[in-house]
Amino acid sequence: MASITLAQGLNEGLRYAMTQDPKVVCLGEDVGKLGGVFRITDKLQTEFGEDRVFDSPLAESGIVGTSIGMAIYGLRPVAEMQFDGFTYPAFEQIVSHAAKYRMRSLGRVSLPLVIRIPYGGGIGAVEHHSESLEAYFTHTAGLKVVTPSTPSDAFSMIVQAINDPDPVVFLEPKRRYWVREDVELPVTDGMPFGRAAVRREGNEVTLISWGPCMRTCEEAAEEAASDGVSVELIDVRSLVPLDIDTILASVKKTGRAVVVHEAQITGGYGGEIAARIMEDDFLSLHAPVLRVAGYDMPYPPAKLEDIFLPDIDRVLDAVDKVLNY
Amino acid sequence: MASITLAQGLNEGLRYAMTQDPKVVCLGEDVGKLGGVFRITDKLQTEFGEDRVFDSPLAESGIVGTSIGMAIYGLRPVAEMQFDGFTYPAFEQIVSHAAKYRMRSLGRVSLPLVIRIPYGGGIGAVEHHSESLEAYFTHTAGLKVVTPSTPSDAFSMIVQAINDPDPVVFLEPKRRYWVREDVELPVTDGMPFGRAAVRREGNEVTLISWGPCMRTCEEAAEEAASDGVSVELIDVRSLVPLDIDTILASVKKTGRAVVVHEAQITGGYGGEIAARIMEDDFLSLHAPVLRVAGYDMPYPPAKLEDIFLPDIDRVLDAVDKVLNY
Amino acid sequence: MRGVVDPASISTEMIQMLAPDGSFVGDGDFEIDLKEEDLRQIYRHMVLARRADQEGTNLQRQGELGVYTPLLGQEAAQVGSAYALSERDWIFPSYRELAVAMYRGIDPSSVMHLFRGTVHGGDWDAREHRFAYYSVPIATQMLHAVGFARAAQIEKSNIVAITYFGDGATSEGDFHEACNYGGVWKVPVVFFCQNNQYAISVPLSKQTAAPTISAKALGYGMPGYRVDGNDVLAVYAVARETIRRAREGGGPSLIEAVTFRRGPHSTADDPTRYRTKEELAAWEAKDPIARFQTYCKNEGVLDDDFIKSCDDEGAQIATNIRASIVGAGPRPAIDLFNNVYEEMPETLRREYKQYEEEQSAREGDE
Amino acid sequence: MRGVVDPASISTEMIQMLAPDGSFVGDGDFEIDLKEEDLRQIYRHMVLARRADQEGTNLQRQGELGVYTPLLGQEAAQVGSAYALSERDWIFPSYRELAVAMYRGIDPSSVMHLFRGTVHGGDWDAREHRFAYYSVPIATQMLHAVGFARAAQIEKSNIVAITYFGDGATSEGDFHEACNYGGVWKVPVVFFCQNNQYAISVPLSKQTAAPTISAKALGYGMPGYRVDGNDVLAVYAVARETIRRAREGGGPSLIEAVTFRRGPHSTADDPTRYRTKEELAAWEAKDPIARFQTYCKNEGVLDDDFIKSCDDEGAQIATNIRASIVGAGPRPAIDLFNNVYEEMPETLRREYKQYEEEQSAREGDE
Ligand SMILES: Cc1ncc(C[n+]2csc(CCOP(=O)(O)OP(=O)(O)O)c2C)c(N)n1
Ligand SMILES: Cc1ncc(C[n+]2csc(CCOP(=O)(O)OP(=O)(O)O)c2C)c(N)n1
Ligand SMILES: [Mg+2]
Ligand SMILES: [Mg+2]
Repeated sequence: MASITLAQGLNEGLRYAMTQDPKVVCLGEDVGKLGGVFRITDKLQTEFGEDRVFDSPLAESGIVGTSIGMAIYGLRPVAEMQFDGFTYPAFEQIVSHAAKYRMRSLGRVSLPLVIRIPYGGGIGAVEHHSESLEAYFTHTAGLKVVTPSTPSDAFSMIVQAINDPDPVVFLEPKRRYWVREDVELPVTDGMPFGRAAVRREGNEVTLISWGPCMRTCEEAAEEAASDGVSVELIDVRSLVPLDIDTILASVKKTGRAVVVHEAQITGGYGGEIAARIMEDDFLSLHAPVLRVAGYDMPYPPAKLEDIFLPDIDRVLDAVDKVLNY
Repeated sequence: MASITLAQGLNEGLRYAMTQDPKVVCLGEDVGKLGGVFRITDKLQTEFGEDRVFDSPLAESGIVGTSIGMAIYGLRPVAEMQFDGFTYPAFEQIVSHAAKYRMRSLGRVSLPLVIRIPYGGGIGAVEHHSESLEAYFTHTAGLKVVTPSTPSDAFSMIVQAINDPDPVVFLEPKRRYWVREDVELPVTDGMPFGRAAVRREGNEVTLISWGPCMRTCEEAAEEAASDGVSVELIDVRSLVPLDIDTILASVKKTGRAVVVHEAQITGGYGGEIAARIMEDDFLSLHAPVLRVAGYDMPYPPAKLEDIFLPDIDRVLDAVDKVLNY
Repeated sequence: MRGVVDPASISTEMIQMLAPDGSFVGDGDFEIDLKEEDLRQIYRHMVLARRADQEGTNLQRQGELGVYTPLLGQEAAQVGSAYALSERDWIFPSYRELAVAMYRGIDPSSVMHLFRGTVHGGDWDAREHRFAYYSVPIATQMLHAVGFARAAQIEKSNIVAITYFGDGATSEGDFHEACNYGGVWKVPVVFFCQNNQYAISVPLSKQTAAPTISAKALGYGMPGYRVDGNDVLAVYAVARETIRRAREGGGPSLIEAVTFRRGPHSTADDPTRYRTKEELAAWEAKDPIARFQTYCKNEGVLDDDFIKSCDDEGAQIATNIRASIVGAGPRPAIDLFNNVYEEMPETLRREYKQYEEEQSAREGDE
Repeated sequence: MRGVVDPASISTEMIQMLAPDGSFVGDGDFEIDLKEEDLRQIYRHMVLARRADQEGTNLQRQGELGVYTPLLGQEAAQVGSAYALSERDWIFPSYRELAVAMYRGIDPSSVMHLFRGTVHGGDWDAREHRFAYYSVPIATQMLHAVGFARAAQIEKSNIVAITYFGDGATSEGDFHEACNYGGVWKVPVVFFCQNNQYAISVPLSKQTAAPTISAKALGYGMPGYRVDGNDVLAVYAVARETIRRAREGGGPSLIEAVTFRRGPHSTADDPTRYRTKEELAAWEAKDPIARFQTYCKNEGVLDDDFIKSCDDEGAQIATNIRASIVGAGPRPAIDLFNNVYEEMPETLRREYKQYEEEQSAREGDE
């Protein structure tokens, strides 16, 4: 049992997967000698050599496009995008090829490919380094989209993503890179993709979130509890495929739900979850499913990010609203 | 009064805007001599010269990126993406610059820029030529996203888009290019962006759609009427900004709503509209807002597109469901 | 001038072995190692491709294909380069490489099915034929080739990748990233550009100001070759050299095969809007098959019987394509649902169930 | 060889006028038209930029900036090129062009505010200074410059655009598309690459296999210049020639200024992980300011008074930056809501109202 950070969980998970399977390779900008700007690939090049862990030139379409080629060959590439906002140049390769290759080959060729993306705000970064881009990918059929919020999930989910036969967009909530947890490595009993985690049981309101906002939601749930409100907190983890059953089971119990995410509210994945809950179990709802999310504006400069990011007060406000609807 | 197609409406609208304002220029692949693969810029190069209407090299990031530069200079560029699926290489320029430039310049520089995209399926095309990509843009704050469904709207909306101070993603439903309408040109009384059109009044169910699916919805509404069901049909037209008031007013009356779009259901804009209706007027709803949309798969090959595209039966099914909930 | 490079200094000469009239001119820098049987096979592959291609256009005109992108005029570029590959090498095509596909044993109907709209990438097994799926988004497949070659390099497999693309493709960012990655990683890849002078309506002069497309190789630290793309011998010779070097660890090359797309861009296109009859006629005079036929006849390699047997085989292929395509219905819808992920996720399963229920309801209605 | 281009044939020589020891070596192909006062101003701008830059690093170390990207070592490349522009010309920078910004009269604090996180693109008026906002997504600004130059060409305005970018940026698709568009449209733009040898940790040898960055120009039909980027005279001379040609309708050029980023990539970076002390020391010996100072002193253009006045002015600027930055709070939140669109749409208006209500509620709570 060791206390590790989420970043270390990822690093150890990569190491584990690379040890298990010689076909796993890591590439991206600065992932080699430097170990990545967040050190997620730290020391991997020394351990596995330059043919397993290597720098790419500075070009993201190139990173994803060549990873697709490697996957066609039979490798299992793990590609790093340096930051969320620098994923966009790779959009065509992700949407037009990674997501579609299985379909366009009539199932003959699948792409076991992981695209790692440090994502989200809250770290005081400059522009383009704080984007919550999950909705672009959750709307893209053919991709799996997952995000861990704890060190042990980080380990087990990255290993799972690498072993998955399909392309996985792996979102790493960068403001949680440094959270710690006591973990016994390797974590081999991680839940399969498509399974949410109930982080806290409760019966009055279901709070639904993932990755970056989990901490805020935990604190909000705690504060609600101290006010006598019983909140059930769900960590979605796997956005696609979505574990709607866990969500519906909770809402059936509570009759109320609030979804929390950083991304801009309009067209965010919260709307999807809200719509799904309504479609699937309208009659259980005592109140509308509410969303607490970023405002409909570009992610603001660091000094103003606090007003953009959902915080405890905004979450509790929404909890109050659904309770007193 | 002349009978024109939607494609002609666009062509005439461009001609009108270019005549009114010498700062308007058109660029894109094959827009010059050829007049575009859909002939939307037909004859404009002959009329306005090669400095107003010009071919770009084959590179979409280049088309949008240089359009941004032209807009900074003070021109009003109208950029054509040849097809929906070829917009993705321009994603970074659209999301990281076009959408954000006003914010990043503290409001000092706005980009009066139109990105025209022939979009959607139903024309029997090969892969990548049938994408309904509106959700990527409706989730991107800083962009306006609009789509006409009639020849007169095509004219007035393209003129408006060009006159708009902000970047506009202008989605042209390609399977409606050839629909006809008797129109008196120029259409100068077009509604401002952010205004939906009620295409048919009714009081039992609100049917909400836009661009490509309007025809299907009209036919479904008609068929419902002949079965004695009164459907109100809303053509959203302006996805962002969204005319939620018109939608809510209708739902207050009907208590039921169905949203129809071609794009894949998960993360589609239908979820946003459903979530908004629920948030804003939960108590008026007699049934969940349902969505009829594409399945969660890449757009299928032409011979199978009919099973993917919402059709009258699927729409009527959903109407039935909300009526008999 | 010290420290200055000048594009005007780049020669626009081409490597050529056969003059347009079929006479052998040769190129001292390249040898030809082809046996008589090779020459006949090359001729045969060009003829078969041309006939199958014609059938694509015919079928489209008859409404059996949604669209078709003819290769007419580019047979030498395609067959010459493909002939230089070894069987284990991989091919990453765009959407016009019917001759290469057929050379690799792919049934041309599998290609036509794509244009009919029954399948997306093509109905062949990429691994069996070592021929990746057609790629419509311009230049994207070039990166796949580079990644594949990087994997081949990592795995020390001796396999070379070749990727085909057009003159227009050289404008895309992906062209650049592919060439640059290829150069830096020094992977076994050949970038094969069919410069057919147009990207739909846009002529090369509006596509790039480069003196030649092959000159672009300099920016990636690899050699660039400019070859007469209607001269199958020259194309073969250049391809062979670049493939051999790639296989020996010498890294990538860029080949510009100068040719002409004599048909429309696709059957949906109207080339009279942007090019002249004279231009077309000038290129018809440089026909790659006629030229090679003359040469082979002069060399005594081709007789009328063989020529006729090729024509007959072509006719048979056309008949087969037609039999496979005409009236072919859609594939079963379940294939769509099955091929999004390896396992159908819950949401999609529900959608499929819903789809099935609707289908039965419809059938009930009828 | 006929039809073949070979990267090994490209010379890696640089244009240079001042040796690292400050002695004048000159270059017969370029003239210098600078007056004594120009030389002093160039010196002054380099010194001021270096001082302001140092203050950026200091402020970050003290926690006043979130991050900072130092330009130390690149003063000559920036000031030399900027000095060759006319006032009406436009500049499209990346995120390291503090010297250029200051040359254009932009208060360096407006740049620092970006790194503090109070604003995004920079707190200056782009139209007033003809200096576009900082651009972090690599190479994207190059396309803006080309589009701007195309507009200038359409409007026959005589304005030239220059865009700055790094060696790493040359790998991005946008670099390629910008150069290619620039070449085809023949627009008045200068592509100015500061080849500072690294893109974060990645050395040039892993970024491209090109013999030089300037050689990439050949692929776009424009001239390429490779210049000693630590030699302000040579940079100025080359920039002047390319800007003049652009203005006269001769089209774009690519300049590679060979220099070195002596600081970390950003203050968040640890360069000891990927480069040696020796490498750094070798480049310190080629310092652009020391070299130019020696030259100017030898020429009798700089005296100790002027040198001191520059240092004093630099100190004052540093003080001003500090005064503007230290403790500076956020801008009002309404600015965010106001700057998404020209008019706030209904949805955003509601979000703002909600935000305000929450704010009042919070204040009520406290
Ligand atoms: C990214 C992208 N943009 C645009 C298109 C539309 N398009 C299809 S083919 C083509 C021209 C391609 O020209 P070239 O590369 O010279 O190849 P050719 O068709 O001449 O063989 C264009 C613009 C596309 N398929 N992909
Ligand atoms: C599209 C994109 N990808 C990645 C990054 C992250 N990043 C910031 S600076 C940098 C290196 C840039 O190197 P270079 O172009 O040589 O400029 P320099 O920093 O050396 O001045 C990288 C990879 C980015 N800003 N944008
Ligand atoms: Mg072409
Ligand atoms: Mg650099």
